Formats: sequence, C-alpha cells, structure tokens
Amino acid sequence: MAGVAYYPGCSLRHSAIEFDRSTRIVLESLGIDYEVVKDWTCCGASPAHMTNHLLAQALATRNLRQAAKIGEELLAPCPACYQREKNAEVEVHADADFRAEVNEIMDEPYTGEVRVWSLPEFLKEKVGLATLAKLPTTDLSQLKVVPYYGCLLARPTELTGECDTEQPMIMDQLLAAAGADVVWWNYKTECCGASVGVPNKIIQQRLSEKILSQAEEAGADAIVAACPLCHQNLDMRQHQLNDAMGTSHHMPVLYLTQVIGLGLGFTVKEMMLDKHLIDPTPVVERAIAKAAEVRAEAERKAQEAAEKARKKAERKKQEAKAKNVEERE
Amino acid sequence: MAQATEKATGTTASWDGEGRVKVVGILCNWCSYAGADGAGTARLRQPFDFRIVRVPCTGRIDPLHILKAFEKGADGVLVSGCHPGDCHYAEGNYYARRKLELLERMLPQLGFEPERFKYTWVSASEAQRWQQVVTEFIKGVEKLGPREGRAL
Amino acid sequence: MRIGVFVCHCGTNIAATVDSEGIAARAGELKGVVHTEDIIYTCSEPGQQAIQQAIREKNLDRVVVAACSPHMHEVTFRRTVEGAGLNPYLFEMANIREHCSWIHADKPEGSEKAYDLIKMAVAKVRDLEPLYANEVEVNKDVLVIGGGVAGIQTALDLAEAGLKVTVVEKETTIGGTMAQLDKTFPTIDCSACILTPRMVDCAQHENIEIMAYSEVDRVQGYVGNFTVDIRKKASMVDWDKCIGCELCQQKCPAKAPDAFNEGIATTKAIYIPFPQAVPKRAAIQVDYCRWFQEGKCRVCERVCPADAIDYEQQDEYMQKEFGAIVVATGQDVFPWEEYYHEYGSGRIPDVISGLQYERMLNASGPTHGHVVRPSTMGQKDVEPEEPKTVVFIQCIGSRDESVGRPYCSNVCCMYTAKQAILTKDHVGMETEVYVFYIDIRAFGKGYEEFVKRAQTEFGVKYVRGRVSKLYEERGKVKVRGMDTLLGKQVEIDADLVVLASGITAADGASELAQRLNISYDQYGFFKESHPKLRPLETNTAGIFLAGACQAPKDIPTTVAQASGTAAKVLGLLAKDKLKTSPMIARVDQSRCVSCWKCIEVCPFGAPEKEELRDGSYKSHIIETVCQGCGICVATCPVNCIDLKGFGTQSVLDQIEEVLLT
Amino acid sequence: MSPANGNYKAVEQRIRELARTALEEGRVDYFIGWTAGYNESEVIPGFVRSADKVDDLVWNPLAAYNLTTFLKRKMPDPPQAKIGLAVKGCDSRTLVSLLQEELVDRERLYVVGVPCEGIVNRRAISKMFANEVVKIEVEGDTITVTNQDGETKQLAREEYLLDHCRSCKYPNPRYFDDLAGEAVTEPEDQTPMWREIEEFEALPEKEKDRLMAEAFEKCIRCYACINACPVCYCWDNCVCRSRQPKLVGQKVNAQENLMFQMVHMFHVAGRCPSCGNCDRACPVEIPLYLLHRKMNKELKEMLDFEPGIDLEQKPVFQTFDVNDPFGQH
Repeated sequence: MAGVAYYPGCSLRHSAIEFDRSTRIVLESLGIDYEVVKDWTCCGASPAHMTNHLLAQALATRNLRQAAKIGEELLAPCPACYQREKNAEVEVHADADFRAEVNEIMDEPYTGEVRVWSLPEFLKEKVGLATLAKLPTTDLSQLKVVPYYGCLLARPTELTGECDTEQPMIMDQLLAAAGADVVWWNYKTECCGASVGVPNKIIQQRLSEKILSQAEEAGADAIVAACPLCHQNLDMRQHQLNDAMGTSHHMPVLYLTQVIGLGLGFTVKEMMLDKHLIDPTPVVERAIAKAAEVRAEAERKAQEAAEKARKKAERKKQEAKAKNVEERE
Repeated sequence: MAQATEKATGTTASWDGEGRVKVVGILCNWCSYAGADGAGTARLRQPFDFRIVRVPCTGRIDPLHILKAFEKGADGVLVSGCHPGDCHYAEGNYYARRKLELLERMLPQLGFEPERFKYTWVSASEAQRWQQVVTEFIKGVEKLGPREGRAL
Repeated sequence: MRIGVFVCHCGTNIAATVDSEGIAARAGELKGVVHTEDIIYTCSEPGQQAIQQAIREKNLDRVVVAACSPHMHEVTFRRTVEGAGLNPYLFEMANIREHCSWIHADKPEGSEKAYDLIKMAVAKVRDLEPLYANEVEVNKDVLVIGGGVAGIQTALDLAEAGLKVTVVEKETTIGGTMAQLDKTFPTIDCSACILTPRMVDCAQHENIEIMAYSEVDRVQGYVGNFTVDIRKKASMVDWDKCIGCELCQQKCPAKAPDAFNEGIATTKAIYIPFPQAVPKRAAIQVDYCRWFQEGKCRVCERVCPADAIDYEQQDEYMQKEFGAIVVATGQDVFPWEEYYHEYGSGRIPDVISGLQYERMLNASGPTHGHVVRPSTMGQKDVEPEEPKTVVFIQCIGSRDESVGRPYCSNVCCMYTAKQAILTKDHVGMETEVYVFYIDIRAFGKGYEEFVKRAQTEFGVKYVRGRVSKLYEERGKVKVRGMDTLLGKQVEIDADLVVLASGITAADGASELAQRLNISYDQYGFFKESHPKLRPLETNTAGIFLAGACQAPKDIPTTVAQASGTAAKVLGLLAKDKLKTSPMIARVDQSRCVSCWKCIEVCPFGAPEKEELRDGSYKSHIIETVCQGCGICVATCPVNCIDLKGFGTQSVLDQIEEVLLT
Repeated sequence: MSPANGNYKAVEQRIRELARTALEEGRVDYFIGWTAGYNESEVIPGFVRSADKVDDLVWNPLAAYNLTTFLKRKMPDPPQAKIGLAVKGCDSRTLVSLLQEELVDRERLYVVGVPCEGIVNRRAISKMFANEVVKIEVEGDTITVTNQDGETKQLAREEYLLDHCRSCKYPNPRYFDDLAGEAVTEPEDQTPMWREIEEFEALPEKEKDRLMAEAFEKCIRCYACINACPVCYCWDNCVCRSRQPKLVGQKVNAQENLMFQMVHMFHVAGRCPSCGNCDRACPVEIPLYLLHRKMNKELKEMLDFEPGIDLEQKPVFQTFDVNDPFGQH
C-alpha cells in the first residue's frame, strides 16, 4: 500500500492529543506507513461551509492537493475534518467545471484523485476485522462499552456510504474485534449538542445528559467515541453538566483507538488515558483484572476436569488388573 | 402589444430567422408523444426550435428518414420512444434501438457532429424528463449552430 | 385536392400565445387549401357543425384541425368529418396546444410554430387516402386478473349481464386485501360481512370461473380476440378432491410464516389462509414442508380424509381465449422496514404496520381481536399485555420524497382514524391514543365527520408533526417527535406504535404491464388512457383497469370504479363484430422481392407468404392480425410495404414541408 | 499475411477437375468461375456450361471478382438451375450472408472453396503506366507487369495487394462443398483490423464532411456498385429508383448521391462483409469502403458481430436482444 496521508486537523493537535497519539500508535503497530500532510490548512469545519461554498471547498481541496503529494489516500481521524474533506472530494472529482473554478482561486491546482477515509472505515477496509481480531494480547472481554458515532461519522449516506444511518455497525464491529464487550443501545447517533455548546449550553447539557444516562441504562462501563468534539461534550463537560442538572454521572469516555490500543497490549499510560477528566483508568484496570480472574477460574475448572479424567482412567486400569489376576487363578 | 400582434402575423419570428436552429423530433405515439402532451398540459416551457412528427412506434422509423431530414436541412434530429420493455407493440423499440445505434455511430463518419442526433426513451408519464431531454438536446445543437453541411 | 383548415382558439388556451386568426388566414396560401377558418371552441357543437357545413358547401375532400393533441380529440373529429360524408381517415390534426401554445410564452414565436405544425398537417393530409375499417368476430368471454374486491365486483357485474368471466387470482383464495381488514371506514361496518358473501356469489355464479393460485404468463392477440397463457401453480393438493376440512393444517407439524396475518402469527406448511377462503382449498408452502425439505413426514397425506395430497403435482399450463381483459391486481403495503431506519427498521417488536394492527383487531385474527403488545405475544409464562399508550404515525411511504413516494396513499388518514377509534373501543376509553399527522385528508363522503368523531367522541389526540425517532427504553417504545402547532418537541413512552404504511404498486406490476403491453407510471401503477376522458381504459384496446392497480384507492372508490369498468367492457362486447383500425400495413406485391424480412420481424405474425397466379410467392399482411406498428415497413428494403395513415411518404413530406424555406 | 507459396497452377487444376466432374455427373447445369480477360492483365467472371470448356477456368491473384454476385440474379434463372460456383474467403462470407437469409437455395448450389492469399490491386498497378497494361504475372513475392510497349516493372507483391487482403482474417472460405487445394494458414489473431479507415476516422467532422461531399460530387449514379454488390438484391424494384416513397431524388448531386449510397449501406448493414466488389466496380473510384468498413467496425463493437462468419447466425437487424448493451437510457 502506497503511503497514506494523515490529516490531524486542529483538535488532534491540542484538545484531543490523546486521540492523535493513540491513533498513530495503533496505525504504526498495524504496520501502516502514513505521513502527515505537509503544510495543511484548516478543513473549514463549522464556519467556512456556512459562509461561502467555493471558498470552503477550496480550503478543503487544498488539503487534498497537499495529500496528493504523498499518495492517493487521505486519513482524517476527526469526523469533522473527514466530512469537509470527503465533501470536497466528492464534488471536485465529480464536477470538472467546479474543479476548474476551485483551482482558479488556489495557489497551485489540484489535479489528483485522492480518496478520503474516516478512521473506522479505514481500519475496517485496510486492516480488516478478521486480521484485527487476531491481534489483541490484552483481554478486554470484561469491558462493557457502548460505541458513540455522533452525527458526522454515519451521515449522510451519499457521503459516508453507511446504509443504516440510524444504527451504524462499523464501530461495534471494530470494538468487538478489539475484544471489548460491545453493548447494544439506542443513542449511537444522537446529537451531543456540540454545535450549540457555546451559544446555548442548556440544550447541549440536556442532550449530552441523555446520552450519558442512556449509556448507564445500557449498563456500559464506558462510552467509546471517535470525535474530539463529542468527547469534549461528554467527558470534559461532564462535571459542569452534573452541577447544572443535579445529576451525578461518572461515565468515562474513551477514544476508539485507545480501546483498540489497549487490546493490542499498550499500557494505560501509552494510550494517555490520564488525559481524560473522567478517569477511565480504574474502570479499564478493573475490567482487565476481572478478565484475568475469569480466565483463571476457567483454567482451574479445566484442570479439575482433567484430574477427574485421569483418576477415572487409573481406576479402570486397577479393575482390569484385578480381573486378569482372577482369571489366572 | 400592437407590435407583437403585427409580428405574430408577420414572419419575424420565423424558424429560419437569426440564431435559430431547426430540430425535428420523431416520436412514438404511445409513450413519447404522450409524454410531450403531458409536458404541455403541465405547461413545462420548451425551446421553440422544435417540430414533432408523430409515428406509431420507433420501430416504424427507418434511419433513412433521419438522414432525409438532415438532407432537407435539419440541424438536428431527436428520436424518442417507449423505454425498452414498454413498447406498445412489445418489440418495436428493440429493433429500432439497433438501427438507431448504428446510425448514431455512422453519422460522424459522414461529417456530422454527434450532438446533432440523439435517440432516447421517454414514457407517457415522464413529462419532466421530456422537457429536460428536448431542452438539453436543442442546447447542444444551438452550440453548434445551423449546419452548412455539404455532404448531406 | 380541396383541403379545409380549421384553427382552434380553445378559448384562450391556444389564442393566448397563438394568433389563431392570423395563421388561419395564412394557411390559405398552402398548396391545396381552399378553405380556412378559426373557431373559438372547435370541439364544441357549433364548432363541429362549422366543419361539417364547410365540408358540404366547399365540398372539401381533406380536413385539417389545428387544436389540441390527437390523443384528446382525434376520434371526435374523425366522427365529425364522417358525419359530413367524408372518409374519416382523410383527416389530420395539428397539435398546437400541448405542443405549442402551452409550452411557449412569446406570441409571435407561438404563432410561427403553430403555423409550421399546420403546414406539416396539411402536407400529411395530402398523402392520405380513404381507409375502410375491417370487421372481426368478437370473443365475448372476459378475463379478470386479480380476485380482490375490484375483481370480484367487476366479475359479478359482468356475470350478471350474462358474460362468461374467468377470474385469475395469484393467491389460493380470492378476497384480496379487503379480506384481511377488520372494519371499514367511515361506517365501521364489518369488512368480512360485506366481502365474504360476494366471494361466495362469485364461487357459485354459473358464469364465473375462479382460477385461484394461478398467474398470467403471456398475452397475445388484440381487442376481441386475446389468447392468454395461464399457469396454475402447483399447490401439492388435488383441489378436485380437497374438501377444505383443515385437518391437514391442524395436524401439520411444520410452522410457516403467515402471510395472511402479515407475519404477526405463524401458520402451517400446509394451510388455508382463513376460514372463509374461496375456494376453500389447502396448499403446501414447499419451502417449509418437512417432506420437501427433509424428506420425511407426509403427515398431511396420512390424515387427509379425501386423500387429496399429491407431492408430485406440477404447475399446469393452459391457454384460453378472451374478448376483453380487466386488470384488477390491487396494491401492496409499503415495505417500511427497508426505508425507515429511524423507526428501527423492524427491530422493535412493538412497532408494527397498519395492516398488521388490522389483523390484530380482527376477531378472526391471531389474537382474536384482542389488542396486545407483540413483544409479549406467544411467549411461555408471559401474560400478553394490553397497551396503555398507542401511537399512530401517518404518511409512512406516502408524501415522502425521501423514500421515493411523493404521492398520497389516499387511505391511511382514514384507516388510522378507524383504528384509533377501534383501539379505544377494544382496549377501553382510558387508553392514551396519539396520531402524528402531516395533514388530515378526509375528502370522502362522511369522512371528515368520522375523523371529528375520533377526536371529540373518542378523545384521540392528534399531534401535527413528524416523528423523528423510535427506540426502546425501559420496556417502552420512546416516540420522539415534533408538535409543529405548539412548536415543541414531544416525547411519548408508548406500549405500541402503529405505522400507517401507505400503498405501493403490487409486486411484479411492471412485469405484468409489459406482458399486457399497457403503460405504467414511475411508481408501477398502471396508466389510464386519459385521466378524464378514458379513466377506465388503458392505451391497449380491450384492456381495462379496476381498483388500486391504477392508483391508491379506498374501498368505495374501488367498487365504484370496478362497476364502471364492467360497464365499459359490456359496451365493448355488446357488438358481435368489432371494427379494426384500417391504419395498418399493406404490401404492394408488384414490387415485393420476397425476401421475407417482414415475416421475420413482425411481433404479431401478420405477414404471410401468398402464392400468386404465376406461381411466385409474395408477402401479404393479414389485416385482422396487423396492429399497425410499422416495424415491417421500416424493414422492407424495397419499401413496398406502407403503413396506412402513417405512410412513409407522408413522414418525409411533413419533414420536407416544415424544413422548406 | 504469409508470403505466397505460389501454387496457383495446382489450385487452378483442382478447380477445373471439380468443375468437370460436377458438370459430367450433372450435379450442376453450369459452373461460375474465373476466366482470362481480353489480355493477361486481368481475370473476369466466366460461366462454363460444358465439361470440355472447364480449361477456360483460371485461378491467380487477379481473380478479384466476387462471383456470389451472380447468384442473386441467376438463382431463379432458369428457376430450377443447379449452379456451381467458386468462392474465395471473402466471397464465401457474402454467400453465407445470403444463405443466412435463405435468399439462395443451398440445395441447388455446388460451392468450390478457393483458399486465397490475397488479390493484387490491378487499379493501383495500371495507374503506374501511361498506357495500357497488358500482362500481370505473380511469381512468389514479386509481381511482373508489362504494358503495351513491352516496358516491364517488377513490384513487391505485398505492397500491391488490395487493402482488405492485407488485413484479411479469413483467407479460407467459410462455406464450401469441396476445397480446391490446401487450406492456407489463417492468422492467429482473428480480431479484425480497421487500418484503412482509421486515418479518415481521425479527421475532424468538418473535414470528413468536405471529403464526403467531394467524393460524392463525382458519383454518376451508374448503379455499378449495387449491381456488383453480392448482397444487394432488390434489382429493378430498388427503392432508389422508386418515387413512392421518394427517398432519393433523381437529381445527381452530392447530397442525393450520398443519400443513394446511404440507402445501399443501410440495406446491406449486417450482411456486407465489405468484400470490395463495389469499390472495384465504381468507375469514379469513390472510397465506398470508408462507409462499409466503418459500418462493420461499429457492428463489431455494438454486437460483437462479423457478417458472413456463422451460417447459423440470424442477420442482426432481423432480430434483437433485450439486453443489447446500448440504448439503455
């Protein structure tokens, strides 16, 4: 596979650095050679596309152009970046006239055919669930997680290719492959309120609260997200939210790649779990410990069984001997 | 207004006036002609430079009729019938499809730009599609302008 | 040649953008035109009289009427000129309305184009020659495809009038969708009480033959003389022996999904859909039968008192002759699971379709009329639980472009109101019943009053707005929606959600249409010849429509239309002979080179080899068989075949005339 | 094509024998073959009606004429006549076309197949001399040409073959009762070549239009092309001479002339293997192959069909396939 262009985007540089690190570590350990897009610019998420279509698409296309210098594929872990870049990809590739228009206003033209990948999509298609399922060394079977897709990973179908935008499965599958215990719930794609988080905190808190309580309802130890913004709302603002709404949620929120990384045997430290405000470390360690117990228990049972079998065989031998003796006499 | 009516009886809006192209349509009675009727009933605006000949079925059209139209000075010819499978006579458009496809492929050899001929399928219920087909086709012919063809 | 040209104003429909008067005057210059006239409404009585008068006084021998589409009034005007003693085929129409005045805004342009169209019509009319219709014997038997209420009504009306009718039904019993219904709006009278007697009438009527569990494979021929291939599907039960005692169904050990109950219950591999089935005969669903799947069992064979079971039975093929065909194949329920992911795509047991709920309300249904939550149905030591809150959501697969169904399904508003009332009636007035709607469409007689009753008398809560999401939470179905009147989000914890799934074209409708050579719209509903002038006919002479196969319909409309269709068929078959269109192909044998390509390409087998006196063979078209498509005309290399009324020369002349400068 | 093995004499002998026996045994009433022209520079069609005349028959690379042409006319005359006929590879394809359509009666036909290695382009050769060519001899790879003044030229055979012989894929007859001599090796690659039209095809429309007009200005409407055409069979009833309908005017100008040629083209569509008889017959040298070859090229692309290859095939315009790979829109 030719080099994959890696587009971090603003969040992964700062607020979601742990997402960036865990992702890179996972990619490296999976033997995927990626290269960070040189001289990348803002993807235009949130403000640009609401203001001016051409400029917004040009902004995103510029990154495609930069990526083209690396290879034919661009991985954008942040769903917001993914959406903007994908959007540009689809329109620019389909409409030659528009591409010309965009090139018109860019410093140098984009002539390539770069395909944009979202993180889950990339892992599933490029690594494959079967392969991934073989790799885990740490047993996460006792870690109950609910995958939270948010609004940007699954929708809209014509962009993401996800056929069931209400109940996407790709993160469920990846987490299962990583060995975690994936729990079914109904809030996979509910809005976390990110877009109004600043102007209207109340709404954001109400929406995020629903997600948290639903996760508890489903009996999850943690929510697994793949979006820095969702993570911010659910993790960073969880205390705020508790105060404002008089709730007492304590629901860790992990990044997809953190869970996969843990599965692959990386430590809590390496996966930077300590970066989270709701510290997931206890939950994770408890789960891993419990898994060990469960395994031990299983082994003990197995041994007992083996012992029984051995004894039985012994007895048979004895009886047989006795029989022979009688016969001789 | 007065001037308009005077124009109406005069020939200023004539088909071979400045910047006009002459496009002939040959439509099957059951699907496309009805589709064009539907477009009319729905008051869907369509280009002026278009005259329709009604035939019972695209299977009744001989490629030579189209060549004849060109010879007589048409700048473009559009043939339209029932979608494959929907022919009122079951098979007509299947036969037509082969003949018209060959014609379409031969015309460039005779010195025709491809945009001057098109065959397509428009059903009786596709008024909108009809408007779009005829508008786009004529736009294509207008781009080329009238033929000063010599061969045919 | 003495041609008369009559230009219509059609009030302002044409005159607004076409100077009818002016172009009428100009048409006088055209070769052969001796009389021109512009008329306000040409199709009106005075209009037609004007034409006839002109024909007589100016003894015209050709007539051109420039007005609307020939599909609209060609027939009318042919009759007009015939009335004046002129051969009706010496007439041509110029379509200056649909193809001109209605699609152009600029009057000078409109007038110019209209004039060109008249030029073409005149050019064509010059080439026309008098034609004389041919007469064929008419077969008076009628085929009705589909045994739903529409088919039943048509069949009975026709049979009563003395015609022999064959009803072909693809299921094992007639009755169709109406047989599945519990009550009917707006009277809340029992559906079965209306339908089943009619079904029995069908079965017992001497003039009606019911061919259940059969399909139409192929249709050949033409009005008055159709030849139809019918396939009786193998039911694995000899229906001549079967007495419908249901013993096999009781004893059969293999469960199978129950289509009649819309899958909310199971039936057996060998089954009779419902007790009042007509004909009441059993059939085996091979995919679920243990004998066919595992090669053991044969219980039904053992228990059958009539020894009717026949595991070797094969499909039966037969060919029948008919004079007319009525298509009454009805509709299907919109498969919402495939489209509405936000409603759980069928994952949530307590979210069901309207027709499934109908079965539940039905006294002869799987719950014997008791309304229960499907999630609590058919489980061991779980007492089926009655819902306390029921939510109805309207316009599922109707008026929803996102699922490719922009049309209104016509019945959902009303059946939802009915089911809402019945819910209150069955479960008790204290049940909470909500209806989420876009608009209430209660257009029929007594409909609006009916909906009002639901709201006032029964206290059904109507919420104007769409439901955005359904999901399970704490054993309830969470209904999240919008009340657009209050402008607020609403959330309801429901025990049961009923989706008013709309009507979609019957499965396989377009394939059938292709077999019948009738047109259908993009949704698969069959197309009537003209919405107002010929609403019951198709574009293919002798084939008629009845019921929801043409468009979504409720029962009253369907039955009314069915009777109307019966009347149309009677009108057609009242004659002993039918005039066939003389606009057909004819061979000039003096030029025929006997290459027989015409025979090769004709879809109808009209051309034949005819021996001449000199012993040579030439092509000849059998007039009654030719349908006038003209495929042979376009194929004949010497062009010795011509299509009367659409002659090759007339096509060329129209083109030449209009391109001439 | 492989260089000539030059056993023309042997093949000629074989043709004579086969004709003789056929005539002697009364299997044929007459035999249509090639005979010497009025000088040694050309070979013309010859009808042999008695066994003692078979030695008039010749075979050499001048035997260009496609004798199938005579069938369509001679077949019914006298009605029961049994006809012997010699065909080259290309000729046989026109025969197959006629047989496919049952335009000739197989029962009354005796076909001698002649393996052919290419016909020399007599027109091109004679153009090289100011006055008349009297002798053309082909010896192995060289052609020796003599004109009336005894002046001679030696030419490379390969260069003076007819165009369609150079790209010939079917040197051996597709249909025959007896083969005169060894079948020659057919080229491995059976995919047809369109060399001779590619140059013209590549021209811009305007230019093609001009050249066509130029070519058809010259047409004198002598109908030699359709008379020589083996698959054009309407004769005196030809629509080109009919006024009802009036597809072609009697005016002799580029438009009407091309229209006339179009009538011919569409009537032989799917039946004409472009044997070249019309080209050779045209006294004003209109490049008719530009139309016929092009037509065959398109038919090959459209329907993967080559005329006159398979006896069982139905002529493509008298049938259809619901799944034809074009005109779906």
